[in-house]
Amino acid sequence: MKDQGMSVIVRTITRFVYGLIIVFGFYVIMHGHLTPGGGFQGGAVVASAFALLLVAFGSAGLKGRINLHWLQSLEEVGALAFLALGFLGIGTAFFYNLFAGSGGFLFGASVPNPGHPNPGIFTAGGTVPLMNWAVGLKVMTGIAAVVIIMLVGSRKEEAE
Amino acid sequence: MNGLTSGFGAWNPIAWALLFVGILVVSFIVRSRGNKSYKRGSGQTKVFLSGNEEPADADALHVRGDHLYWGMVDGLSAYYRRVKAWHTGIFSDYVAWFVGVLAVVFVILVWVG
Amino acid sequence: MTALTTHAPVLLIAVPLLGAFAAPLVGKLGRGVRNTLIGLIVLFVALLAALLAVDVFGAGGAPTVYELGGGTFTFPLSGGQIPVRILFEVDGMSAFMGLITALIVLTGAVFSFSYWKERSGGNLYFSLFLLLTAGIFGMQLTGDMFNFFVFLEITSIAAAGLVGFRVWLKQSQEAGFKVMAMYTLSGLFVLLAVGLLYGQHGHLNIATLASSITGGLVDMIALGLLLTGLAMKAGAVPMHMWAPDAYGEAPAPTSAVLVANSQASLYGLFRILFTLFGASVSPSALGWIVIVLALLTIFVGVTMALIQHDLKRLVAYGAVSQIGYMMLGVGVGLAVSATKPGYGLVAMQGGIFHMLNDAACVGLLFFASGAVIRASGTRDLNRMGGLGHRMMWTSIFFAIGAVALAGVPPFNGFASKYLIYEASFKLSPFLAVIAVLSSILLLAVFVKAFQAAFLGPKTDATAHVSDPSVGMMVPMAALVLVILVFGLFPGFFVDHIVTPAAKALWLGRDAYIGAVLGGI
Amino acid sequence: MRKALLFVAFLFVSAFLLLAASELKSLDPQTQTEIPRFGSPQAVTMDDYFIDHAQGEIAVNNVVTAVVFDYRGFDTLGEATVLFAAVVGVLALFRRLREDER
Amino acid sequence: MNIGNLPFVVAALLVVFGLYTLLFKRNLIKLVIGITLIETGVNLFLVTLGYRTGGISPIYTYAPEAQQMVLPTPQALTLTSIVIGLATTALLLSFAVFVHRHYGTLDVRKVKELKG
Repeated sequence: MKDQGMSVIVRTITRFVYGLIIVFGFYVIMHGHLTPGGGFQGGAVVASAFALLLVAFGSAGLKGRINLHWLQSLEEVGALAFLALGFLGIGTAFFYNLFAGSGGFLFGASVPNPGHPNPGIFTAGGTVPLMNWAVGLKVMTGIAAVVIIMLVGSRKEEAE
Repeated sequence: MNGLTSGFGAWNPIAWALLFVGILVVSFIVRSRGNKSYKRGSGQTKVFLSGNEEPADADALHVRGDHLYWGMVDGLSAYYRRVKAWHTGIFSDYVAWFVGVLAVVFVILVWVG
Repeated sequence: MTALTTHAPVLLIAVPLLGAFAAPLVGKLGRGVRNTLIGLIVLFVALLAALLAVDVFGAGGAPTVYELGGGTFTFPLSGGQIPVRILFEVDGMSAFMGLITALIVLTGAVFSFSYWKERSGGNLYFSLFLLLTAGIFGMQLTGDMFNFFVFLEITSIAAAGLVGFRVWLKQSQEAGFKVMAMYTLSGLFVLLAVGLLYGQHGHLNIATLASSITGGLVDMIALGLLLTGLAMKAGAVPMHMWAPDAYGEAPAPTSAVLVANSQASLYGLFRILFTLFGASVSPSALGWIVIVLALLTIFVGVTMALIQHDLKRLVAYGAVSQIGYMMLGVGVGLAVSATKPGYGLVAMQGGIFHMLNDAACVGLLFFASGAVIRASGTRDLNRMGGLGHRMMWTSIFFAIGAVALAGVPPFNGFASKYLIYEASFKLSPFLAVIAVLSSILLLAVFVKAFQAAFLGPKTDATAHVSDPSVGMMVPMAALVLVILVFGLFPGFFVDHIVTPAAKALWLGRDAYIGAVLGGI
Repeated sequence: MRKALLFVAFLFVSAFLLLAASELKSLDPQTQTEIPRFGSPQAVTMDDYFIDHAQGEIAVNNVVTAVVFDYRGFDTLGEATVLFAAVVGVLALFRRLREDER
Repeated sequence: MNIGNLPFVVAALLVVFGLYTLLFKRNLIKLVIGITLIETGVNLFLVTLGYRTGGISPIYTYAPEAQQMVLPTPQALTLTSIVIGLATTALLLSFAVFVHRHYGTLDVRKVKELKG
């Protein structure tokens, strides 16, 4: 049977919601070093938007809209970026946090009177926010790719 | 240098190889002094299969895999029946053996320590 | 060069990861580019392992510490401090295992280039191959329990993906499911044990844990979980049933790497028994548990191999039985490690030397059987025959690997088994009897395989077969060379690399802890 | 018979696991007596180091993120590797085969 | 067996249930569910280890002053092991799909080509 997705109500609501889910996921990734969350959690949230699209519109409705090769390549790019961030500090040791507290332009700010609460400095943390972005990209594309492959593959099996 | 000493015995592969070569040389000498008066193609070089004729087709000459050692496997059939009963390819049994060993190890360790 | 040596432990893991992440992207540029990249990476990894071994064995196998993201502390720590970051701790045993893995991975990758030429999904195959490599190296080099679990899971997933890679064979899918489930089970129990140890002692570093473990009930149960889980991942009878499925159904070059994976989990088991719990549990009890598992593994493995009629499955059961010899040697050493007599060290030398010999011989046998199966188109020994006429070199290689693995002098298998026989005889003659008898049975097994596959008259069924291409012959020839060198000069290698490894495991517990915590 | 033995072994394992989970102890700082570990962990030097030094060393407010991405960043690399391996494995299983492989 | 550690015991109970599912259920999908049960129990056990009575989450952004925080390490370990569990579950389910494609059944007693 061709998988046409779910009813009009679900599809209409999905059209409204999935953008918001993606935006929220990016927010979680972006503020991973200040608020609860981080790359993995935000990436999972964004991937859940893909899964919602898949459930609502079905694999047939989504055909041609999501390019699996692009997802796979983006995931490898995210993994390579994470590894490169690890290699940045090889002068001292692997995974040495090069930018933290260095005062540089790249998240180099440091926290005033550490050990005490503060409103949160967005430009602090060194390589941690960058790693958040790399892992977030990797996780969102990876989970989305897994979900899409498994659904489409099993559909194909039923069709055969 | 190239030998092994375990404190009770010793093993030197180079010496072993030299001995092996020596034995080969002696055997060749013995062979060369043998009787040279037999003729190829005659009955003297015919394959002797306990009096039977040598089968014509080539496949009959080859002992297939499971036919080798069939007697030994048959003699050990009691053991093999038990051991084969373990190796049901069912995944649940794999986990069952794991849990059994885990229980035994737990009992031994808690009893010891 | 010194910088390379300093960072060798982490580069051994990071470089294969780089290759694994990049392989699917680079593969879009063509097979030649991809193979060049993979070959360079594997060569570099082998070079790094050699450098690390030279460095560590030059220092007599003393442990060296590498702090990931370091700069916080200098090691050994002064009093009161504790390690907070992930530490790599490399001593003689780790460097020795790294050598084994480098040998198998190098030959396996070169073999894969030709083996996987006319198959689909080569990029993904080599990506998984390098992921498995990185996981094995990580298990051998890390000094942190949770990090060990993470690498255990990496090897599990990559190995299962490789076992089930030939999706058009139904048995490979069944084997993939079984292997994945069993590996995941062992990994989860190891994680549960790590959680118990963390909850009791508040640390994850092996040295810190070893200094604070007292041997209470919780520690004992964590030890049981670790012991059983790692013994299953190493393929010890009666938890071995996944092993023949995995070795037999995986593509030929990866079967050898799977054996290296089992040896890595065996290394983890030894590290836990000797270093982590060496002082808190009576070693004789642990040693006899390992010895009993080893005897079962040796005997059941070899007797099951005798009745197989699938070539790769037969070799796989042979590999399972060889795992038992390593466990026997090290188990004898562990059982007597309270009062350290001379033959304990001999037993350790035998068991550890046999890891290297077994890796070379079993790798050679898997490669040769893969070539035979590829050429003859069948895996059933009952339908083979007469291949030796047209596959002369493959048959010679197979014969050399078989007699070496069965422990026929003057090959390397005998050199290590000789030490195991002598030392286990000193502990109890029964052990030596079982070991010798199983070696004879193993020789019988390979005589059966060789006779059924290679001997026999020329038939027109074997008219089209021929020796494999050069790309497959070169790794086999290299392993034959390794076997001959280790067989003819065992004393040299035992003195220079095996004894430091054995001593690092057998006597080096205080040094291992002291390298992190200072003289405590 | 085998099933009964299996069930006994299963009960043993379950009992030992539950016992181990319930036997986690820690010492009461005031009265040096053994109390259940839940709610009052004892060996917390490593975690207190993270809580005290995360802001100073890594300038990150979220201590868990500091641990995940800096102090134990290599675990995170391994975790990303595991996910990558799973994706590659699933892609390999569902890949399109060549004609001669069907 | 002291009642103060009840949360640990409950987490271990989840592991026991998962083990039971692995041992006595016959459907491959149910076996995967059992494995995920064990994994959930282990994660719960890990994250329960980090609790301090009255502790707040270890985040300094707008945190109340001078309030003790729960241990951060178990949360990091749990985060790692959750993602690992996701990966293993995905691969196991894919293998289950292919076993069903080849064998036409999900009964573990019928998936035994590799015996002996």
